[in-house]
Amino acid sequence: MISLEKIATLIDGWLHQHFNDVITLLIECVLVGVGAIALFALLGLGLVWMERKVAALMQIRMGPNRVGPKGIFQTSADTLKLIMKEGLTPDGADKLLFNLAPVLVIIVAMLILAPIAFAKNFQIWDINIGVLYVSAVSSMSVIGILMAGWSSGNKYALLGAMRSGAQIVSYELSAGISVLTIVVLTGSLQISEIVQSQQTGWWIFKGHIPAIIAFVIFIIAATAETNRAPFDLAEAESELTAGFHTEYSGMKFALFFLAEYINIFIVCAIGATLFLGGWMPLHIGNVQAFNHAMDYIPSSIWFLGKTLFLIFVIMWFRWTFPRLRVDQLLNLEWKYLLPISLVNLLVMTVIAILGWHL
Amino acid sequence: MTNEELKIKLTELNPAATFEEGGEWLNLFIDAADLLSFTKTIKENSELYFDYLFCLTCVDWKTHLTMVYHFSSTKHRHNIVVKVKLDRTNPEIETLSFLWRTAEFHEREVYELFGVKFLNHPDLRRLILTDDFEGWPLRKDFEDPINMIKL
Amino acid sequence: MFRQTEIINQPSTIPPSKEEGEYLTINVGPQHPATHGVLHLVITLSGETIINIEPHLGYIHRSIEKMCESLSYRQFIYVTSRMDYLSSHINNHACALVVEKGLQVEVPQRAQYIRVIMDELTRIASHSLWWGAMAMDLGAFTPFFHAFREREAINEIMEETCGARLTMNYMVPGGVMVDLHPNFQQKTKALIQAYYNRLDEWDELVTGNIIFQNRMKGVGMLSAENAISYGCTGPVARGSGVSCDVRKIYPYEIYNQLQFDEILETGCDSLARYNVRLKEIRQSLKIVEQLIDNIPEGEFQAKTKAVLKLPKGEFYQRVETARGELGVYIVSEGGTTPYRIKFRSPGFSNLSALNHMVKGSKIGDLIAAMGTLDLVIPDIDR
Amino acid sequence: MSASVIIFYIIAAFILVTAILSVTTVKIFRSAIWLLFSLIGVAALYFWMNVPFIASVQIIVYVGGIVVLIIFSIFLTQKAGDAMPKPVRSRAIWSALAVIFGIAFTCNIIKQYKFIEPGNKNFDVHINDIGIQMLSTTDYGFVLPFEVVSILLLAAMVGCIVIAMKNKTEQK
Repeated sequence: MISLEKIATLIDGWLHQHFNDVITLLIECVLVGVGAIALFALLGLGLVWMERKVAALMQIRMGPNRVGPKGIFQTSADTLKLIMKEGLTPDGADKLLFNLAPVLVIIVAMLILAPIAFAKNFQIWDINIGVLYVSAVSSMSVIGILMAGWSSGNKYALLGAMRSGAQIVSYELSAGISVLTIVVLTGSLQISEIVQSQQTGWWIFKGHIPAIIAFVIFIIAATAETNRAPFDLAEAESELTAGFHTEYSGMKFALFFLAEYINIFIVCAIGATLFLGGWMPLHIGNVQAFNHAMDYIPSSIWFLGKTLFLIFVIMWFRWTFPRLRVDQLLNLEWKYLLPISLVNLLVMTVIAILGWHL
Repeated sequence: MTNEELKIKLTELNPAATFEEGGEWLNLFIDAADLLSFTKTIKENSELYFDYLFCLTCVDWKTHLTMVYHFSSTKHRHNIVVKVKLDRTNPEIETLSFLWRTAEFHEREVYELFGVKFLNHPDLRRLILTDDFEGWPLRKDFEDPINMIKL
Repeated sequence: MFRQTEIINQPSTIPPSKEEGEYLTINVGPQHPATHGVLHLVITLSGETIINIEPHLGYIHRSIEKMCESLSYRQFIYVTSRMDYLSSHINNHACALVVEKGLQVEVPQRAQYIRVIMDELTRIASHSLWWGAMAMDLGAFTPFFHAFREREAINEIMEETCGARLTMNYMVPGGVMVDLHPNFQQKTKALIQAYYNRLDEWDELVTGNIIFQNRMKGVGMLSAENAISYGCTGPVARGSGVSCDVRKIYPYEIYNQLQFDEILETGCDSLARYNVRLKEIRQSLKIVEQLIDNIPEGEFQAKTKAVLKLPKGEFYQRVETARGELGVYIVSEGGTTPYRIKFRSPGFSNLSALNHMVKGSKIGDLIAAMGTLDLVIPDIDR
Repeated sequence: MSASVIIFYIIAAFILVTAILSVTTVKIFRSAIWLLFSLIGVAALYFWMNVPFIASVQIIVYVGGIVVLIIFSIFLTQKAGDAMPKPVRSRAIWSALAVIFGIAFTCNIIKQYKFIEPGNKNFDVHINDIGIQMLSTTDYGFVLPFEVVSILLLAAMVGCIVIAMKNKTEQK
């Protein structure tokens, strides 16, 4: 059976046969970069299409259905339109930073992709502090938004950037703490080890109630960190027209749009890895027949399936909930989520020390 | 109160008022100088209690302007119409915006469409038209050859 | 940015000038998603807190009052459909009533029934659209589509009978222009049934949502005294507990024979205004239900002269539109055209209370409060 | 020159260029952004040295924390977009002197230090060891400095709250 792992080792072996180490490394770097960009493009197109279809499902309408079967090429057509559009830069803008901001946002999104395990033994960089790396790099994305908001020279954009800054910095805390609860259970920050530790059962099932609480908090915080409704205050279109990207058009706007979807994919991938076992298939106790059947499904499908499920949940939020007000948003974090997740972490630590989770 | 009762009561309050017959509601003319004190009384008097100014406008009679105030009571459900004649060349009248907050916007509208100056108005600026607009559009002698309104 | 303003007196509503940088001034509109039209609000902010709001109107001012002065009593009604375009039937109704009052024409029973049914259907359509737009202002998109689906059914009914979907121009002095379409009764009855189910669905989707309730509770407070003082009418005033339903207090047509309640809420906040409107939809459905099977046979239009001439005098008619009390004031000199006409529009007075309602709250609250005012800009500008 | 050395020089050049830009630019917001890039460069250097933990901490503390704080305070001050006035000449002279002194001082120290070839010593520290070291109370344990730093951060936080509270009462 062909798996991503086999393809990767095959390419690696072939390159080593024909070139020396340095050139092999260089070619592999290029391959990984091209692969990441291709994945970005695919994810962007696919997720936007998915969002439209999910929205249409909830809003009793068809969604895109003209360009290609079921409208799957609609987003490609839209991207083409955005590329053709003139990228306007306002007069009062700080031109350098204005043009740099969308690129920075995309680069940050790209960097976080590194430690994610897409399939069994298929990872760009299995860094030993995987989870810490993700939360560190993701904290840079706020800078891109602040830069975009400030350099536009627009008051709406500035207000949006300020909101977004306050929001991301706050919600990073509870997201980080809910990630920590799983780290406490596994005793490792490495993504591959975290996935490996769920061989006997996903943490959401065998991590007791604190794991479930942590999962819920993580999903809420992840929605907030990606600026999605009901936490989309940074771009609240009925209040701030479009928030931090009010002044962006054409491809620069498309980059922000793309980064939003990439970020959703990444947080959902992290959620799937930590709580739903990453690429681990679903196993039920000692029911061998069932377990073997599950094993037959490739690990990459498992990973993608779990991630898409979480993405669907986040999209579902967006199309049903109204938006919070800015003070309610911060209250929710500082008065409810943060204390709950702190206590939750404490309980989890006790469980881990006493070994109840084994 | 019926119109007849209102008429007796209002004559007591302001003997100088003249009444106009016909129409659904009681119409009375008062002097511009009396307006503020008179309206204050009819608002605060518990038998009259005209707490609701539901319409405020102006009519250009070519010789003079008439301010028309429609009052209603949310307690007694009776209505009156108070009218004030104004000089056409220099129309000035006290504002009612401190007694009825709704008067603030309506008076701004009347100011820019008829050119009536409301004394002591908190924020008497143009509301609808551009600030360099000349003339008072709802006056009968207003002519605008570019944007023809008359059909 | 915005026009320099001619200041005659130092306006009290503008805060004392502070050093630049202390306050942020932003323009909401004339092109802004939350104003639903070309309304322009100049907002002074301190951080996210609103210090002052100053509406600038007139972007679509068409001087309807001046136009009406040169239109005959049959013609001017068509202009009024363009004022509050979401309750165009009711605007037409008010104008037809005031002309009938002047001419002292007896309107046939059938026409009265049709008029009231049309008014209530318009009110339902207007409130439905408002509900969707309100939810969208708060960031929930889905209700908008659900609201439009229901409104579409009403528009189709209107189209069959009146020949138009938005600016109907169906009511004329003396009655209605044409008789009902044969499908009208059956379609309307089906609509009422569907609507009751939809309203329950709407409550589940939006009203019960905790985020929604938190956004609306205690936002845009308007006390009963202030509501009266600002001349607020309609659901805005009734949300503050002020009884002001013209259909009950000064009934016109056959409203005094109908069974319906005036909805009053005492919350004084956005949630109260929201609840008033949703309950009003149910009351309107009830009214249509009472009438739809009992439309009397007979003429749909009274005999009137070809050229109408109102006697010398003044005529005032108020009706309850979806937004509140609409007053039509006609001064007649006995000619074929009105000497002076004034429309007292509900939106204009309701808007004047906005500054008072949201001063000191956040930008998000402005949107929540402005949404419940249900502003239709042509109604304000005229 | 191996690939590793080339990467080192690229990173070093990046750090130096952005650092110089951050002190020479006349717009304060841009200055903060260049500082940010310089700090990211330092983190990249840590990654190059194969100490990802330090690199991550560098990013979390400096990039995610301190630069965001700096940017926020720039937002809250006036006219962040305008060019700053040219510094007074005397101040420029003094700062040039300070820079020369600093360079001389550093050079002197580097000269006195004897660099030892690391050889092929494997520099792979497991994250668990760092954690244990951080909280150990034995010799070469870091629990005391760790706690002292916590107290410092706490003091900074209390200070921030006090400043924020003060502004609020002034407004009223």
